[in-house]
Amino acid sequence: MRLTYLLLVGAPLVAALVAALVRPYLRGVGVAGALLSTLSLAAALRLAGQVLAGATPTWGPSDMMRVDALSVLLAVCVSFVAALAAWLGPGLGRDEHYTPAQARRFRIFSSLFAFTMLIAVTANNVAIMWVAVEATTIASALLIPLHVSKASVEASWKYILIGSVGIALAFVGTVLGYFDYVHLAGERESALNWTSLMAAAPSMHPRVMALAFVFIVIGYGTKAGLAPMHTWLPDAHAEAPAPLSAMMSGVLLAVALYAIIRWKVVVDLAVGSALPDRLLLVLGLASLAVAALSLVGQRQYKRLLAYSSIEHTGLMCVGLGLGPLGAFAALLHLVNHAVAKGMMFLLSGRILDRYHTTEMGEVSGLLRAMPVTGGLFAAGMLALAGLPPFGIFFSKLSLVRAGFATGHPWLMALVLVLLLAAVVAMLAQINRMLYGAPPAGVRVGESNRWGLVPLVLCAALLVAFGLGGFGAFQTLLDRAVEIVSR
Amino acid sequence: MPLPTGYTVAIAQTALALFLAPGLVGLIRWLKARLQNRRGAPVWQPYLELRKLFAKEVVVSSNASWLFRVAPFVVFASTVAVAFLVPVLAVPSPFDPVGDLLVVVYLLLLGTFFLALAGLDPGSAFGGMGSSREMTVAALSEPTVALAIFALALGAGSTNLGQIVARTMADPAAAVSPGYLLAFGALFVVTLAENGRLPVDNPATHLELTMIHEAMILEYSGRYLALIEWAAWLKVLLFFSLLGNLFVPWGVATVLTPSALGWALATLLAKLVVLAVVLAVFETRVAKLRLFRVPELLAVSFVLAVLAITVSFLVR
Amino acid sequence: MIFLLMVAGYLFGALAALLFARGWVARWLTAAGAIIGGACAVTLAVAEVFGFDIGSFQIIVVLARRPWWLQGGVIQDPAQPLSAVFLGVVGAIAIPAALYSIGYTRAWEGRRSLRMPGAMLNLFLLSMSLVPLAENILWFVLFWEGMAVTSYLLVMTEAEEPETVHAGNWYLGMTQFGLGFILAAFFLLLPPDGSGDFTALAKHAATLSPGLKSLVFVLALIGFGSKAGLVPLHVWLPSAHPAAPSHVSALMSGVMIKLGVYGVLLFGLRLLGGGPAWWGGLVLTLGAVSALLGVLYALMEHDLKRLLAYHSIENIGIIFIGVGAGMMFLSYDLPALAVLGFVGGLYHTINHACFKGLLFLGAGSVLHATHTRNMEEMGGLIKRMPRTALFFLVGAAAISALPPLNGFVSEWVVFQALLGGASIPQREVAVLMPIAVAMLALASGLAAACFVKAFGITFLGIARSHEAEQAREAPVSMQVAMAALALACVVLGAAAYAMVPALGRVVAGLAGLPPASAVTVSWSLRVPLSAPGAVGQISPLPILLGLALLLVAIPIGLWLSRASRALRVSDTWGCGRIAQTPRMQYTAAAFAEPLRRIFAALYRPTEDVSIDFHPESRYFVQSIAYRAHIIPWFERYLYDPVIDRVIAWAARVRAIQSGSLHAYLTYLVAALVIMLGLLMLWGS
Amino acid sequence: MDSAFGQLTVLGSSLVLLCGLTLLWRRGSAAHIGAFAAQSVALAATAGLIAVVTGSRELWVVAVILLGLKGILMPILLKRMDRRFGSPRELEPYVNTATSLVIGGLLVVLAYIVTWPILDVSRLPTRAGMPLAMGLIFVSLFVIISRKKALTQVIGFLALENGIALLAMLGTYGIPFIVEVGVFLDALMGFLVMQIVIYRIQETFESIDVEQLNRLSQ
Repeated sequence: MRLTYLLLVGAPLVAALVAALVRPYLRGVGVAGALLSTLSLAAALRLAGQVLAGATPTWGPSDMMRVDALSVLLAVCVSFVAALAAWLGPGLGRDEHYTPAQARRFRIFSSLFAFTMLIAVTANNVAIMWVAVEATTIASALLIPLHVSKASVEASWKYILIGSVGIALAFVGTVLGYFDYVHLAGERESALNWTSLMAAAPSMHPRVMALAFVFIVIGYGTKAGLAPMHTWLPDAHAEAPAPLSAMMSGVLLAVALYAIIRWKVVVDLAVGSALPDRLLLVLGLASLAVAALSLVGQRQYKRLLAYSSIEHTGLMCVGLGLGPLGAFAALLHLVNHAVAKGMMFLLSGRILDRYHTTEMGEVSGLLRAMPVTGGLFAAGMLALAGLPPFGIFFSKLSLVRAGFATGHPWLMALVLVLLLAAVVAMLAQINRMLYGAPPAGVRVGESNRWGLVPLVLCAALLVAFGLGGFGAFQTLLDRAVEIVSR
Repeated sequence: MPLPTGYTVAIAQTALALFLAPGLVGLIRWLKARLQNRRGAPVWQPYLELRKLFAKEVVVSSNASWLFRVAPFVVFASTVAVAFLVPVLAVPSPFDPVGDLLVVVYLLLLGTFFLALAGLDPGSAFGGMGSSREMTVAALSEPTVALAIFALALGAGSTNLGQIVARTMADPAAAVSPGYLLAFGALFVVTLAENGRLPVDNPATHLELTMIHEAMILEYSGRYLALIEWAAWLKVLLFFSLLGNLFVPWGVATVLTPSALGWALATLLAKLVVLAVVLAVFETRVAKLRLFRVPELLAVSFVLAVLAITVSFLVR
Repeated sequence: MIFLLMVAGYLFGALAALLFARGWVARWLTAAGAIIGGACAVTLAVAEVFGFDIGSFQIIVVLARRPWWLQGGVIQDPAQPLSAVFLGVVGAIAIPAALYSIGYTRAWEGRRSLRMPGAMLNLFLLSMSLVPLAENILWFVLFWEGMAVTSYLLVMTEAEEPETVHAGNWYLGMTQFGLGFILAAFFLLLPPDGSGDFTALAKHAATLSPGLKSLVFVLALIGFGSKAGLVPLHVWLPSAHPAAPSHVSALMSGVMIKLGVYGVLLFGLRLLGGGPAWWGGLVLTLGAVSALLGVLYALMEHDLKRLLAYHSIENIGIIFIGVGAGMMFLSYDLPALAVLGFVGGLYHTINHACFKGLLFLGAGSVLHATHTRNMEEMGGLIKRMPRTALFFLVGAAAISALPPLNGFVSEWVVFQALLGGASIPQREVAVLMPIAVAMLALASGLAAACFVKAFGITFLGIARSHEAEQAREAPVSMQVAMAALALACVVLGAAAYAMVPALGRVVAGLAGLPPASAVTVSWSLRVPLSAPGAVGQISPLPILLGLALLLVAIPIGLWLSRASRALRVSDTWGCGRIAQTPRMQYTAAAFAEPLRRIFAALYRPTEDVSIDFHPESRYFVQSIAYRAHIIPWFERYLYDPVIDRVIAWAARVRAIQSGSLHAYLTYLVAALVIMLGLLMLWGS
Repeated sequence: MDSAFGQLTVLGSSLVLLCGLTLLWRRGSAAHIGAFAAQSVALAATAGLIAVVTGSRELWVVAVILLGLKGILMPILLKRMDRRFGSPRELEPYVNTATSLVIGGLLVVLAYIVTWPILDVSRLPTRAGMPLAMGLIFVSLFVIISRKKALTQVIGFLALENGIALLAMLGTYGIPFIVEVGVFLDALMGFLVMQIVIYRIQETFESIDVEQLNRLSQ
């Protein structure tokens, strides 16, 4: 089991080291990295199996690493999207516009990025978790200007500054929590462990924990892209190379949300769930509103996708504020969104390669120019709109249901209205890209067909979630829900 | 009492209606001529017209399709079918359960529908104009008819003609109830509209700007025209006997004895003559309305019908 | 068993389309799957409604328990009568539509693959068949949305035209709009134990306060009304239905919107178990308004398929008149009349499915032959496509409520129900009924006028365009499909004796309605009326036979009589014109002109005529261009303002992303400070 | 003893806070860098003091690292950056100095309001300084908001980190060592990355005026 875990987090690290050591860049490095990322995915799945078997393994000095259903759920998502990015990222294909140097940089930092995220979701020690989340910023910030341009540099600066400040605030929260704990149970190496916090939570000081939670929510919320701290997100997602956008939008936000969830459980026990729930509902609704309205009249498709990420994170946030059923919806939504957004951003990369523009107005006839890509893009759109047979339909439905069941009809009415606006906006925008005739000078016909295989897999996965047969996945979700809402 | 005699009588009265129809129209024409100080054609002129038309050859437009040739038969058939349902002499006719007032109205609409199509078939501007106007008038007179039916049904508790007549005869007070009178007025206006009489349409003109019915059937000739004309005349008679027998049911035979039937025939003829005089006088007095004033007339009749309803609600 | 066969059939059809994608194999297999499914659906429905025993379908319930948090029933087992009716409607139209598609999609060969349309057609049919069978919120919504997304993709089949995309956006948008209300309605009924089972919902609903019940009903009415196309939620319908391939239009107009009716009945009768009179009054009013406005806008249409789409709004209105009347009678405890109203609504639902399906298929054949939907470019088609013309004529007569066809019979039942309204104790309410009667009568009269125009301008007269001259009769498969529906229009009219009591049994038991004692059936149809003991009665079959007899007898009589048999073919008489050209015919616009003037208050027509005269003399006109517009009230005064408002807000919100890093950081800190402040307040 | 110790720590932390306020008061990168260096030294000193009293070896190490990293290394790097970019004077800030100082004061008050209620949780003599640490956090946030030059913002961020470190020290005598190491690592890495990006900004925009970074909007 320890070996599995080492594989999970070690493989990306090794990949990063290999890429860093081998210079100049060789394509073999990229292939090795992709294989390693797949290995880590396999490890994640194996770990999931073991967790399902009832194990919650812990490692490291004073058990600072721990894997339970929730973390393994996230780990699977992270390693999946990471593998996706690794297989479709620069440095593998023959015909591509990345220099070896860029490919090398991508390989190093994307692997590190994956590594940090995996650490974050498997850390038992909340401070380690914080360190890892902060490290994600560092690892990803340098990848945004992979093609150096004024826009990309600007985006990365905004990302790193806002992100660091936010994360620093999260650390304030962490310190406050520790502060409270220490005076309850004295100093210990294991003091910052989530497990020990949970143990002590009921007798913790509500004022302190509430204060801590505010800092935590604002801090990690910044990384999760919750309004009004979301401002870095559209820029970063839009300017980053597609595989990185996929990782950031697909799982980085989820990891940040995961951190919030971990703390929320503790705070619920210490303060009672009324305050945390309300905080999350407010932030979630704000994000939903900002995102939905920003989608209307959006001009660039990558920004469109970025805002839709904010929208969906907001939805998850609302779900987390709505008790067990809401938590279930949120986690289900998290998984589906990871797959869907990963797919969409990678598709947007293909579109960019073909049309050489991010302006939606200049993209047309996608279905004719690239039938499969266009079809998948349409499917992803419908999935994000929450239509069957895609999984988000169920998560959306259970979210609304949770809202009504917990007695927030008006909140749900608002949510539904905002969702309507978002859906219509995305539909109108993306349809303009899909149909019509491709502009002159755009080559017709798919290129790099093998690159489509993983994306088709994603679509299939989304449908599978929608038809919802997975007993194992189901139980994993239920376990995770138990952790979130105890 | 669906006795075999019942059927014979029913069929007989239909035949009678068919036979009387031209005469009635001839009478109206003659009366109008008299009122306008003309000598006028003899009352039996329409019979002669029919004979002439049946004897003549048919000229069909080269553009016309099979529908053009079917339409006259549909029109005639639907009108005759109505004749089976309308109480001319005796009630209850064994055909009474077959159709009620609504069936009567929509059967007549069926005829109009096909006639309008036939008007469009040869592709002449007149036909189109006629159909367009005819359908407009027909559509606009529907609600009035429906409400008149509603008013009657309120009183009689049924939309079946036999029932209505029987009920009215049962309590004569109903006949003079304001609801009935208003409904009568409404239905009278509808009669004018549906049969293309003045002031809605001028049956005697062939000036294209004023034509409605005549424009629609402009392309017809020979036996086809005969069928259409005969159906139109029959329609007039049927409306008259509706007005006469629904609102003033006395004289209608309820038992099928020769004496009763004879009496019924006498009263029927009397009612027809009276109504013919009324119509003739009316048509002589009024001038034809502009097409776009017709809706106002129909609106008047609609208001009458609404009043009829409300009144009958109040007195209920 | 049959149920499984139905599902299998549809899935098989979908699979076939996906596998083969083109060629006659794909076309036939796709259609075959749909036909099998449809046949099974009809069998199930007939068995249920007319009460044969064909065994229930336990198996699927076991299969279907897989998805998440499903408590209680999943699929009705066996189908409830009410659901069975709608299931039957789906199947009954699925068969001809599928048959039709064989010929219709041949034109796509080479241009467009059958993969998407074929698969979606079958999945569309499948989800439509499952919607009425769903017995649980999740399943209902799942199938409902499945129906929406598949039909959306079908509408987008011919997305080359920009207006198709526009229609698709509107369509999916309105679908999601409606879904919101439906979800709210459902979840407000959610019992504490969270079971989404309909029986559980009904049980819980009984305990709710009247106010909440009314709220739920209104929400449901809005949600399902937007699918049914009730005014003012109809805006998507006239653009979406025509955009789809014709056999899909037939399904959408004939079947899909009916499921909106099912939804209203589901809530009004089954879940909420009836309610105050004003529910019925609201439904009745909306129905009447929809009926009238639908036909009035149809009159102004010269696009054949749009015209038909507007008539769907009209007929949905008629159906809702019946349903609304039924609900009112229910609340006044007049069960016999209530049954009559519901029966009228359901009967018209079935009939409209038939003739609207027929008409759309006919319009499809015309489109297939002339490649245009604009009536002004048609004419004279009756000579080139006689059979299509005949079938279309039957449909036109049926939708114009001309006896003895089915349209008349069901409208007659609705009429009778309204006439019975006189016996509502509250006079001020009772007065509503005659008004509805008048509107219904006007609507049907205008419908007749409209279809004289539709048929006359399209099929009669002289061809107005080259395409119309070159038109060819539709392929056999399409003809057979239309023939079947035409026959159905006749039979359903004559078979009223069988239909009406069966439908009476269907509604029996819902919301405490008695078994259909209301409608007694002998060789004639007897329905109760206001005065006790009095009845209104008609006998569709004798009417049919009588007319047929007369139509045979009269020509024979003429033949036997001494009447002349000579017939000469000559030119149309034209006041001495030399030659007659198509331009001299009445146009659709001209035909509708009188009504356009009469209802000017509604249309607010604006016309621009541009004449350019002959250089020599103003008495000679070289050309006249005439263009007329009418105000689309709802788009302009209801939807556009909302959309504009949202866009304005959006612009304001997008300003948040100003680009200034300092602003961003300020938001962050501001959020922190505000939260801390709130925390302080919360603490003290 | 305890009280004296408490007084001293409070003194140290107020020094740290003062250095923070200096960032608002003084203009010009050099002054800012100086202030930051001083702040870090004061922080290290406080850490050392606590280490003396509590005799915790780990805190000693922390203090040394603080001194080396933030007191010496980072200021040097910052100076080099500054020289590289020239433009000695700070651009006109959004909020003029006087107002900034007033706001700074208010922020400290806010920090008191926020932190005071939670002090009774702790029994440590050092806890009295925590509001000051919180104040420094707020003040440095304000610096980051209100100053235009990327360099100044970096300094503000570093000051923020100092504030957090101070908070941890006063509240809990520092967090577990292993975490502390991770935090330092992050701090260093973050700083380096920021430096890289700033160089990028310099070479793409020919300036490090953050106000020019407004291409991306909506």
